[in-house]
Amino acid sequence: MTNRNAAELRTYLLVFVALLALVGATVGVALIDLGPFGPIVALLIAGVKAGLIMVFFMHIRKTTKVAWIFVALGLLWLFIMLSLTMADYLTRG
Amino acid sequence: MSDVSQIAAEARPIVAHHFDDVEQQHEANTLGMWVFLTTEVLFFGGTFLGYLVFRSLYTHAFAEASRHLNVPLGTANTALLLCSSLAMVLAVYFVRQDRKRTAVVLLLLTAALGAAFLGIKAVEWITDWHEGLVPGLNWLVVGPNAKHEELFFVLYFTMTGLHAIHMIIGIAVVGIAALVLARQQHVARRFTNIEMIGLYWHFVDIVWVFLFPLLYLINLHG
Amino acid sequence: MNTQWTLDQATPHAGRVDALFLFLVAISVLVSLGVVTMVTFFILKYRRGKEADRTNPVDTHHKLELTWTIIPLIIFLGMFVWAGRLYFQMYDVPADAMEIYVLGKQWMWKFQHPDTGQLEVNDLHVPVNRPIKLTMTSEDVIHSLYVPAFRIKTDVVPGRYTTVWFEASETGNYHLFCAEYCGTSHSGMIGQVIVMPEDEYLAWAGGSPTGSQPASAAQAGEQLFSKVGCIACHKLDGTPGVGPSLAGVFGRPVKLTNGETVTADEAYLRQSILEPATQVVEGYQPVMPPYQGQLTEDQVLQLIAYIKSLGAEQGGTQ
Amino acid sequence: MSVTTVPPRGAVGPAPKNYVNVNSSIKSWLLTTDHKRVAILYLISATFLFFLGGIAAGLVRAELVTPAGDLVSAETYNKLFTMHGVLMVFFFLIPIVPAVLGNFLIPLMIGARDLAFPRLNLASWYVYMTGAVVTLIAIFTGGVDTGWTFYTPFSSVYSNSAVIMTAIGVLIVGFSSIFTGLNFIVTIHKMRAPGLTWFRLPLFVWAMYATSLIIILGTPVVAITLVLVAIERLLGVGIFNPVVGGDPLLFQHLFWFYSHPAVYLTILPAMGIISELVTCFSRKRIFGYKYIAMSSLAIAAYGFLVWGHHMFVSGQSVYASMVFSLLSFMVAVPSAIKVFNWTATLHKGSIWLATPMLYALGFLGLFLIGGLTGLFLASLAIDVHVHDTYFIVAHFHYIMVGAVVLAFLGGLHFWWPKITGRMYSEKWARLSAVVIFLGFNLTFFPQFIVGYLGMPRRYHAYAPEFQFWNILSSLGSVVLAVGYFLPLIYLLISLRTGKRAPANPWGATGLEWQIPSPPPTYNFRETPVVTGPPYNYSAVAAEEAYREARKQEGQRE
Repeated sequence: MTNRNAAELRTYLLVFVALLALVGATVGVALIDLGPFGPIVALLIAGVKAGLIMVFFMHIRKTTKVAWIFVALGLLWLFIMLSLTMADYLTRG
Repeated sequence: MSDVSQIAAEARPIVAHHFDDVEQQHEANTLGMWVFLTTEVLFFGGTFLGYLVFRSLYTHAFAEASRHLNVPLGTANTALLLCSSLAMVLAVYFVRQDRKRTAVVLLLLTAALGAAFLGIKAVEWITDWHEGLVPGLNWLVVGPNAKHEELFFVLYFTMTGLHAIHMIIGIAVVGIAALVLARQQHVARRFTNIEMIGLYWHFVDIVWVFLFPLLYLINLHG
Repeated sequence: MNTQWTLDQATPHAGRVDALFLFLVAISVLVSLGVVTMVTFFILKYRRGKEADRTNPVDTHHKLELTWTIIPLIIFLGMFVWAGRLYFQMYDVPADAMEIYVLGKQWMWKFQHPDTGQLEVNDLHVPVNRPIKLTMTSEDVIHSLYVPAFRIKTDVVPGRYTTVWFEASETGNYHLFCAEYCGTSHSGMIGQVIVMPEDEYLAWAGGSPTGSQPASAAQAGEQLFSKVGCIACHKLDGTPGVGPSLAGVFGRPVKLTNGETVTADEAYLRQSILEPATQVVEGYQPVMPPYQGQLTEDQVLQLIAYIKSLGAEQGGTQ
Repeated sequence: MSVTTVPPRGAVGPAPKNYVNVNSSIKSWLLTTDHKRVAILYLISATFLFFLGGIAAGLVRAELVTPAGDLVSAETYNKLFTMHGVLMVFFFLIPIVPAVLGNFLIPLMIGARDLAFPRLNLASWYVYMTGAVVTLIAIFTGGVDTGWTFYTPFSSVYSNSAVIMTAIGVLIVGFSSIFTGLNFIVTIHKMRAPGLTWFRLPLFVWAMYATSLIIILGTPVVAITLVLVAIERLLGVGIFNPVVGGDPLLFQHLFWFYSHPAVYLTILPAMGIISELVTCFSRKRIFGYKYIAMSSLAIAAYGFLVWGHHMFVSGQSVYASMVFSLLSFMVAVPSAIKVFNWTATLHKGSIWLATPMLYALGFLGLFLIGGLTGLFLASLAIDVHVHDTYFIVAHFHYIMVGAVVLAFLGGLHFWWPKITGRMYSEKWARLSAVVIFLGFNLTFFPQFIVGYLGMPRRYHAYAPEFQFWNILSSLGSVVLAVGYFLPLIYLLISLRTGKRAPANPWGATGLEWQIPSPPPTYNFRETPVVTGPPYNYSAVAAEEAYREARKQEGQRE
């Protein structure tokens, strides 16, 4: 068990604890009435959790740069679909 | 230098005829998996678009409908999935270390935690059925917003159903992987395949990470 | 009627659309001729076996690439603005337009003239040189009201109103088609728009064959208003009851419980009748039962016609 | 592309057998993981489904000869045009160039032994066949009458035809498209030969890469849309159903988010083929290589921003329509750049009008008309008049049949010697190219006219004044049908009686022309090293070679 392996195991456990804490946080935040900011904060916390999983559990930093491009493309295209469709709904009045 | 080249030579994965070396093969498989996950992002994206449109149109009805959901069970499920993600990443780690027993145990633990998640999901759905919350088939909700609450539950069952299907596939694949590894002399030889299964599993976990607040936590402060 | 070679221009809008169309045809012919002649010239000049100077060919020329990117872009922007302006005119309805309710149903068109109470199927009689506003909805699938001679087309979507307006400048009979595929006899869901001089239209509208003046939509709406029980909560004399008073509400801004302020147009009234809980007026409880499924689209239109007529008589003492 | 060979890296056997005759058992074909064999499997199945869809089109055209709906009942007519739409779009146009020419050529063009995931490649063919079988069962056990667009609430509530079955069939074939796209992306990124940088790639590979991007980013959305329609049909309630507060326009947004990029999915590979043909048959480097490569990517990216132009009259908000109209005009610019660049490539070339070049020139003309009429549809005021009329039918047939099928036929003839090791009969090929070009224009140009005159689309019976143009169009469709049968015949005949093809019959410069025709299973004995940009032609040298060949012919007579 070289210290490099031990460090790797420790980071996994640390990230796991952070994720559990964030689950608690997201439920806690939902208890407070934040008005229109409620969903935004919820999504932010979920985004942080997703980021943690991708960086530490899915080792995205160690994979080829090309994989990063496709993660970005997927999110960007999702954003295109959501924003242009909402442009129709919000201006339909 | 990705992890695959650190594996001892005799346990390293076999190189297919059309690849030059194990490094290229591992990178190709990883890229292939990430591209597949991009398609999954857009596959679930369609339902998220439906959610976004109808939550903005019928905000009040969505808040009302979300009150029928069981938040403690949802929270437990989220925690369960995170545990299974930890078990999965540890399994991948031990496969790379060529430690067969630990890897197989962790894979079975991952599958078990996934099954527990589905168990809780089944409990939630059955109670939803008894409370008459299943749109179209058994919808007993009355009141001014009944129609739009039904829309919320169409989205709820579609999104969680789609996620459950992905969970079932994941559990089956992880189970089979555990059996294959059990009969393998050097588990590290299967490192690339196990890491791909890990990527898929973590992705399904990330989908739930977004589903949980959007479906369950709309209206706790109501 | 249009012939095999021509399509009537029965509205000023039609003329403007045709002008834009001819401009685009001209540009297309120009570009096509340009490219085709260039290609033919190159083939004739540089055909294999023909003597020609083929030394030091060029394979990149940034300035040329830039020109044939910028020039099309500028032409396209011109086309966009011209077409966009025409499109806007189609949806910006003049205030004095005569209102006609259109109901699309699997494989027929129903037209309701609110003020004269005339009900027509598949054929629509309209006066010439008057702006006509069509407020349309469907009782089942998506249809699309298309009058080629007027160059107008708008989908008729179930669950909401869509509007379009035209002002016919030529009398005559013009085709009316359903343009959105709607099932078995989609091709049978056709009719005619009969544009008549003003006096002929009034004669047609006034004296129906049985001589009795058909109940106007507003009158039919009034009977419905009490029969269906709206009168119980909505007073007519302007004083608020269980529900807000409807006298003079049409066209008036209304503040909702969620803080938004919306203008009470047809769509708002329809939504409030069918799904009241989604738009509760400030200061009132969401107790009104939804009428979705109990009232047909015709009845909703009659109620709206009646509510609109309230505004005119009561002088709006909100 | 001057090529030097690296010292061999594996055993060098005796004169290699080629991928066709190495093992002729049916099992070896059905369980093959050789990208070349999977391409052949796709070619056979997609061609069969093309002719099936063509028969449906023939019946539709026969019905439309007379204004009254007197050949078939309205119900059958609706099922026929739906069958034509579904089979052609999902089972022929989208897979044909990527799955046949792409599968066969990408490894050869980039110097690889196979695609990144050979087993996934075979799986994509089986998924394609499963989707085809499910869809054909749906079509022949009752048919589906929703049009290939499946608009709700008709498809989800009111239609009583096999909508769910067809939706599942199309969903399945969508996955075969995703598998192919994924395979191409990874192969092009990870398995290029040494020295083959991105800007030395043949433009066909660039086009395939852009196409794969669209497949990856678009197909999943139509998959979820079809699942939602199926759920809505089963539960009787869903997000597109207005009775429950759902919105039919949301279906159109989700559907067209994929289906407009899907039309770029078909034209981009065709453009890739044209870049190869124009350079080879004018013996010249491509004009503006980087501009063409980048406009492929621009079309792939931009194609996702314009879907709203299908909904100008659908009740979409006026402002959103303005935004989509502006973006739709922008997407026309990369296509214009390509056409101008191909034309400029002919300058100072040594132009050889062989059949593939005839198809390429036909493509240029018809894509020009198809593209320019697209501008009519992007202009809001005109689209309001011509939406859902035969003007639209003519526009997309000029692109789909005029441009894509002509380019595919051009590519098929160009690489036929490489794929089959046989030369086709040049005389018959040129004749059929001309017949197809004439038949096509006679079929679809009248539709522009009758469309602007106001004839709606998908009409079983129509107003009598439109009959003249419909007769012309139906006449044209007969000529076009004959035109399509000719290549089927003489290409099949060439398999037995065609002259043996040399490794490089056209003197082309791609890596695929450096290996024997048909190529051995493992493609390259040694991985080639690429040292220069593609299309290393010289018109001057070509002229001298041609004159030399003519002089020898003169002496031999």
